[in-house]
Amino acid sequence: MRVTVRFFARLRDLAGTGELVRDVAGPATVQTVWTSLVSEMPSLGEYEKAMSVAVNAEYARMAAPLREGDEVAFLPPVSGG
Amino acid sequence: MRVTVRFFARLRDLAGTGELVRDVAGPATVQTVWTSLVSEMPSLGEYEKAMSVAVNAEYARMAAPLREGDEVAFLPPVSGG
Amino acid sequence: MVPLVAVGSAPLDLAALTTAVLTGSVPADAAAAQGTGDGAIASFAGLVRDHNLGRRVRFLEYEAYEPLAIRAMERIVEEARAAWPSARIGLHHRTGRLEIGEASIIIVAASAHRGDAFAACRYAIERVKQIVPIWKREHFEGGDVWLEGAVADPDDTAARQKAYKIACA
Amino acid sequence: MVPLVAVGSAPLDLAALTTAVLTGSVPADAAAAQGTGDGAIASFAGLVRDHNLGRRVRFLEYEAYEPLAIRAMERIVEEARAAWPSARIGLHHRTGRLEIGEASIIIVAASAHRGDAFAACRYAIERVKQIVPIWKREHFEGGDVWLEGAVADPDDTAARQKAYKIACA
Repeated sequence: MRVTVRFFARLRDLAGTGELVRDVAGPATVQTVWTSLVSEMPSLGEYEKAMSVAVNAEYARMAAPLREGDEVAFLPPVSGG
Repeated sequence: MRVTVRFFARLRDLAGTGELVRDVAGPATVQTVWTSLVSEMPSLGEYEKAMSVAVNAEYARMAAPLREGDEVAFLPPVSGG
Repeated sequence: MVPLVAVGSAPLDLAALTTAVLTGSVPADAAAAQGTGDGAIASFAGLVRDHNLGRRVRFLEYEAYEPLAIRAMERIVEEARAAWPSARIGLHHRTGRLEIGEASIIIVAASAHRGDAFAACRYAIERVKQIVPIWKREHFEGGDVWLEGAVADPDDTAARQKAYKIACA
Repeated sequence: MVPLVAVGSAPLDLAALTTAVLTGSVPADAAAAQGTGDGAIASFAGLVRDHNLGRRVRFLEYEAYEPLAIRAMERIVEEARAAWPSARIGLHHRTGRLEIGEASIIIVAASAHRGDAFAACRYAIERVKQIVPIWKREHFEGGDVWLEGAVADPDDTAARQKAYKIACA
């Protein structure tokens, strides 16, 4: 299945893009996608312990299952205000 | 000596005026003036225990001495804000 | 220039007071204190409510002993500066007849960080209610009454401590 | 109408947000909630400072995951309403390039009494820094860096309690 991946802030810089599309074999979770991305771009790995994720613009857990067409976002620690 | 007396808020209503002039024999304190005013207008007396006073627009004590031309103000509990 | 402390019958202007606090109200200050180190502004406005103690309020009337009110407010500015050296505050109080929804007081506190700005702002309104010689007469449906709160005593350290604790809690 | 929650690149307008909070941002609300029971407004503005951690800041750049940021801010509005039922808040966050002295966030809290208004306002800024997906990139003299604060987790009850304690202290 095909999912859209979004990166923000420094994760976007590390990935070199704010958005990309990946085909993953189902059943897949956020973790599946993340693991695949880190093997592709190892520098992302430093965020694994200090990151939030969202699916379709709702906060989610790494174990959240994904469906065709989902948007998965990887978020560094926030610094708004 | 001559002093100006000022009343505010409900004390002004009770006194029927916001300002009056009194001649008092020196040496006089704020207390001297107040005692004389209460004997003249007994309804003011209820404020003796819950009142602030000022001399020449500075907070003062009842024992503060007065001089010719001073402005003495009697202030009910405040309710600004 | 808009002064940092004012008492008068004109409607209050939060934006103007904010600018005064950020830039310094005295022209000579403006060059030195551009306010560019300020990361936080906390503001407060007190509004006339349409009811109080079960009464339907028609309007309020505020009376001030103006020269002493200005001095008391300047004292509050100094107390806040002593307690939160990085914070600067301004406060304006309105007098005369105020309709429902109008602002009777505005306070602005600017500081490098939000904790000090909130604390200085909160401290200022608590102290206004303790020591500034201003009174409100409530005109409600069926009558009117002078409201009375605290016996003003700027030297009452217990009252001052109470305001400080509320601000820092 | 000005919405109670917004994220965007336009300069922030505290007066407009205050009106929205007082009158209700939805036209249908306006008749029911004229805001005439409100006796207090507490506001907060975060400003871009000219220095940070010893660096001379040139400007900031804010980036948001907008749909999630809006949802997180709406969540904060609901959390504040649950904690202080008499209080209503609005918050706007700016994105894009911000110069020194410009406001990155404004928050307005209205309530019958000042205690709830101050608490709801303070709570909101603490929660923004915990859970709203917005990031600032600091452009300083000599480089730039993404600032990172809290790992956003709206279900982290310890973080929420911390914000509540700071607000109510």
